[in-house]
Amino acid sequence: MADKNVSMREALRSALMEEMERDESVFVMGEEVGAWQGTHRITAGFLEKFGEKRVRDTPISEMVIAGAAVGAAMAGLRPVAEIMTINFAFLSFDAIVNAAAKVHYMFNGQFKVPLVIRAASGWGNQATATHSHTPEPVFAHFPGLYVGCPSNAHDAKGMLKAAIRDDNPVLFTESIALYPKASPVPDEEYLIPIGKSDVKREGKDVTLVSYARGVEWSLDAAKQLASEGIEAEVVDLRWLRPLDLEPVFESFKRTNHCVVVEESLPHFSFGSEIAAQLQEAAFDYMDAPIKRVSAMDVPLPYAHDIELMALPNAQKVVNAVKEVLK
Amino acid sequence: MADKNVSMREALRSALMEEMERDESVFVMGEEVGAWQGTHRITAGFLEKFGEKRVRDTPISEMVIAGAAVGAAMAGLRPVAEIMTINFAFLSFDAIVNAAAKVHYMFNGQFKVPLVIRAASGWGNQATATHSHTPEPVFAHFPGLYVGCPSNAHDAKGMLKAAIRDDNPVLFTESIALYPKASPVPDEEYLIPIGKSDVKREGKDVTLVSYARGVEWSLDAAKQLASEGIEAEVVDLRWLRPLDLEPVFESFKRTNHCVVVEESLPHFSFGSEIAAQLQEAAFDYMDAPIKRVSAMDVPLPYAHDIELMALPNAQKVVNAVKEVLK
Amino acid sequence: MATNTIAPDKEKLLDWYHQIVLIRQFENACDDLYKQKRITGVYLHLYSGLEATGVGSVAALGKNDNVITAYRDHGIAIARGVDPKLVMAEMMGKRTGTSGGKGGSMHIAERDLNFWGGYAIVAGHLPLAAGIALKEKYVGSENVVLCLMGDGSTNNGYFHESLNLSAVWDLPVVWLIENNLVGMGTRVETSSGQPDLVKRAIAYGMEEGPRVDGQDVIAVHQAVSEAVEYARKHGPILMETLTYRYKGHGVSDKQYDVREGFKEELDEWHHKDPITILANYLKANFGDIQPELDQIQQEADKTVAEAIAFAESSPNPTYEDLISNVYV
Amino acid sequence: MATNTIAPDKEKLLDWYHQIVLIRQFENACDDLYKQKRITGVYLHLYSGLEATGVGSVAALGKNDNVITAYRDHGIAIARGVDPKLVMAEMMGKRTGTSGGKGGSMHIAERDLNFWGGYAIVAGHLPLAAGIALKEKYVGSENVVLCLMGDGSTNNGYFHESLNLSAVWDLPVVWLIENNLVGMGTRVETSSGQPDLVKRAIAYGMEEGPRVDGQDVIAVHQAVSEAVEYARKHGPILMETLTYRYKGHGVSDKQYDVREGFKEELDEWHHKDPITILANYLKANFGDIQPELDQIQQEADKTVAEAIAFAESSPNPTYEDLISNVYV
Ligand SMILES: Cc1ncc(C[n+]2csc(CCOP(=O)(O)OP(=O)(O)O)c2C)c(N)n1
Ligand SMILES: Cc1ncc(C[n+]2csc(CCOP(=O)(O)OP(=O)(O)O)c2C)c(N)n1
Ligand SMILES: [Mg+2]
Ligand SMILES: [Mg+2]
Repeated sequence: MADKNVSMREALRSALMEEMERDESVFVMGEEVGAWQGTHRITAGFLEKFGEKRVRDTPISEMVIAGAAVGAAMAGLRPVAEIMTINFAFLSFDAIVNAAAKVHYMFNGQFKVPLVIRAASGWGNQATATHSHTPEPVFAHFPGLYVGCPSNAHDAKGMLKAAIRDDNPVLFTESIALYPKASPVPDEEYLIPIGKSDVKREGKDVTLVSYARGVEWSLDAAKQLASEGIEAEVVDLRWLRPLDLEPVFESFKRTNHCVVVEESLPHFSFGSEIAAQLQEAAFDYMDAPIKRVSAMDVPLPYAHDIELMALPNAQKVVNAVKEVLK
Repeated sequence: MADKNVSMREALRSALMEEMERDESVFVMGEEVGAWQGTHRITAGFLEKFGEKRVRDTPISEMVIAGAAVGAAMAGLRPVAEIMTINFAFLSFDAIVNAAAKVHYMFNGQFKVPLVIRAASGWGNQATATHSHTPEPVFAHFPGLYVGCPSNAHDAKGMLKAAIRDDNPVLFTESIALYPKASPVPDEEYLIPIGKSDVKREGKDVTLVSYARGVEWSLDAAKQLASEGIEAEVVDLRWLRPLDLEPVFESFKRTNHCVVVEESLPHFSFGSEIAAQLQEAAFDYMDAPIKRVSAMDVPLPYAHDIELMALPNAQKVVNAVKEVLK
Repeated sequence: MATNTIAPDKEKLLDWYHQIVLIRQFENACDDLYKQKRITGVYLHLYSGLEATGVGSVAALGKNDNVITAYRDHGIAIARGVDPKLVMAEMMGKRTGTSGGKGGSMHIAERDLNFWGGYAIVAGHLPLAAGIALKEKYVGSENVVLCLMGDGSTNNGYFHESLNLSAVWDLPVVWLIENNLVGMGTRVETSSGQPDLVKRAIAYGMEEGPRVDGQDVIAVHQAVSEAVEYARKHGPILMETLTYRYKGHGVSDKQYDVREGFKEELDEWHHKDPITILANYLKANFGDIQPELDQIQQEADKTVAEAIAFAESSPNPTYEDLISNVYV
Repeated sequence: MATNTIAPDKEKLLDWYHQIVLIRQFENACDDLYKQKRITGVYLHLYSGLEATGVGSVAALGKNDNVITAYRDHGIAIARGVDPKLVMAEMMGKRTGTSGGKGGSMHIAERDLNFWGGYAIVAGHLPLAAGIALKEKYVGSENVVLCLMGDGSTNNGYFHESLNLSAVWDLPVVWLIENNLVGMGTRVETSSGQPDLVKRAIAYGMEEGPRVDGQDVIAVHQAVSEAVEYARKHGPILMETLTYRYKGHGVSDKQYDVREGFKEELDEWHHKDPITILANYLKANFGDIQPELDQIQQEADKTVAEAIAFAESSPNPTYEDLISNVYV
């Protein structure tokens, strides 16, 4: 069958719907997922199709949304809990990093936590300081948790399905900016294994390492660079936990130059980890320091033009590439 | 006057007491800080000396301990809020990173947040997975917040006093393992400025970068290395925000070798950031990749001997140094 | 300072009428401006329909008292006396805005008026309110804190911890629930095991205040004035106003303009419109007052028009603004 | 399955007596072993004094029902039927322990007995209890969840959100507060605006259960049995037992052994010791039963001695254990 062009929103919606059709124990819970049809419409039509038992509206109670999902998962259900936006997961922080990520280990494997916590992530739409986070690296700091961050519709569908079928807790974040973006998605079922990164573009001159929305900036930058004769390879890590860096090392050993691209804040972050591992794994192949393109290190403002100054973009990636190549 | 040898516990206690004597607007609040004399006895005798108004026992309510402290600080008081151990700050996560760290910026400077949140940190005493965190790098990810982590009694006193007098929110963590450790502390008053790192030992062969308890491991390792003819320089960053890396760069440009030592988990962490900045700032001076000695990437277990396998120590630092030097 | 709780005189009533009309007019303007993309972003939560609660409650405060609220904050700012020019400038993200354009619609504040701002983390401002009240108690002032919150925020952990702390510490806070029956789409009965929200005071041994008609500014003012007096003397009190929002939750609401299935409820509440109720009261008690009301309407229109002009002619923030105020 | 709520027979009473004595003996042994450094670490919270609450409440459950608690969990584990050998091995961090030595004193669990474990984040296990109850409801079982918690945990955001969710979703949970009057050092009156903790049920429109004498295992069993039946049929219920801990909060408590200023309170509660109360009841109702009680005591001593021997002769976890079970 021919692939259809669908938005990441639609791909996520169908992934979730297919998994709920496939497995009775999969259900969704969260704020406004039911009657309201989902804040980002990922669960649009779900209440009507699956009913109140499996599509559960919650109060504005992020601690128990995450915590009750952990308990339900330990007991054998497969909850897909929606935290409306990742910003509110700061209220679920203990439940996610100290409960979900710990019970399997702490009780020596007696309990499994087949849980997915979905959250919309990202900024650049004037949501302002408290609502403008992409803190995936902060969550990925903690062992016991998986963290998935798709960069397009195709990956989103296969990754979410894999996350739902996995027996470990997965934090799954979805870039708000990517929801409407369409890409070809096969009709037949497919899974994208947890912890498998993907080379989105091949190139010999420089390695761009990113995930989620950063991949889009990287690919746009690669196009622009190509027009200037610079061939960038773009590696989409897809998952921050587990980190699949082999393709990055392999690529870097050919290109000898690397720029890491992230929507997140710069310090103690994604780019830090990639640069640290790369210089250790491929020291002899470094022709230049590894550069990072990240958000500016400020709380994010409301006014749109200064907000955009703080946000990474393709041009900033291009400039960084030229720096490392000079 | 001659310096006295005092424990870090006693140094912190006197710092807090002197600041409360100096400034009526400084007060402490938290679980068991009063009648119980403080879980770690930093506030022992405070209730008797300052009374209930300024020594405030709270319920087990970490969200409001941090959040009410933010409000009181905005209104002009100088709260020193105690979160009994940093593990429970995960329940204050939103209040710390999304309120304390944001209000000054979000309202364009209309409000100041002269707040210190103190918390005991660290592990290695069989506290088990949920109670064995050193997540300072996770908090330091967020601009708007300062993060201080002293490595000895002398620094602890000067740093805490500076934190209390500063008009910005400071997360101040105290290594449980260091509380009983004594070092010389001057009688006369002194402050250690926020964001000032310190070279704890000079050496020409390798640069050890650390903070808090990691400094102790680094100094022990340096001793052992010296006996084998290797001179290690030890830089204590003291503050994870703001990061004062100049002395690290300067040292590295002489030693050309570096090992980062941290009690925290390895990924998206302290060592990642230091390695990333160092390879960028001093690329031409790198004779070997920068190595990291961190906690093992697992939730921490109860049984003591396997817990100790997961904990960094001087020997692991020595081994890492020999690797980078070979 | 004491707060006046005697029946409000004509002057005061006309002042409230002016505030309510001004807020309504301001919100209508925001609505238009957003559709014209002259106000941008994803968050814009209008106060239309709730004006009597904001105006009546804030009017019960003295100038040294404090007020804090959630993101639905334009009306509270205006009721507290923030210049609509500066509010509109903030809506447009201009340098002249209350927060220099860095806060936006959800984060209006005016320190000089003890308006501690609007906050976007649901219930996240409740602990701040407790802390501000602690400061008042600490320094021995008589000032109170009015903390407005939505019905949906009462199911959050912040609500529990903040109200309990205010009770054990006897903090002077009036916890005022603006119960507009719904969160974003979730109704109170669906989200709260105890839909009679004021009853939650019992869980903290706190004074259980009244549940008042949130459309009647006089009733709100009376009830909040009593609550404020109680808080000054005795400590925290929880109260509730029953009110309604005419628009959807915010501009991102699919039913922002057309609220399918709510037509009857909307009609019912439009009949209880704060402007109508107050206008009728004024007519019944002060004879032919229509000319004055018309004039107030014109003034309000003028004020909003000037606010828009001011905002649009104001400069945008600069890179300097972007990087300033991260730290003191 | 239905739970028996008729007056307990001799056999059952002697079984409870055995459990209480066994727990007391087990905790005394832990106390000694810790002082001898044969149990190590910073956290060890004894259940001595609270046995009647644990034994009476767990006895009200059917084998398919669920139980979960906080870190003060040894007694609950033993009452639920976990082999003391495995509990003691966990205390000593041995490979043979319930959690393979990776959980320790605060994290005993036995999946096969639907004992979901002890948790160390105060109130952090409440949402888990709600989730386990959701599963029971989801699959249409009749099983309930007994969630024990300390008085101090009722002031935490997790308490509010978990109880409210259980109310709006009608989850079959018996929320049981083990009110031993104090957190670590903070008394209920100091930490809770509403010291009559069961009244907090009102905030969730939840059934307000009884506040029972936690020292009388028969009273606890009766009350919890009724609560369990209620939860099976109707949904959540909040109840409370009044009890007391003889030791300090935990071994890190400066007043772990000698609790200055509490001598009178201690004496008073020792007079209400669960063992004495039950022994007296047995003597009053079943004649000369002392020989049987003595024999039970001996059995308990023997069981604990065997548990210690088993634990001490068990192997430590290995590096393999350290790195296993991070992920499935
Ligand atoms: C902690 C948190 N969770 C979720 C949201 C998303 N959200 C914004 S407003 C809102 C509804 C709030 O309803 P209510 O408290 O009744 O206030 P109203 O909008 O009716 O004035 C939600 C769920 C948020 N901002 N913060
Ligand atoms: C969230 C959190 N805050 C603080 C602590 C430290 N702490 C451990 S037990 C305890 C007291 C709990 O008292 P209570 O709930 O009454 O239980 P009890 O010990 O009396 O059985 C505290 C404050 C913790 N473990 N978790
Ligand atoms: Mg509402
Ligand atoms: Mg207690």
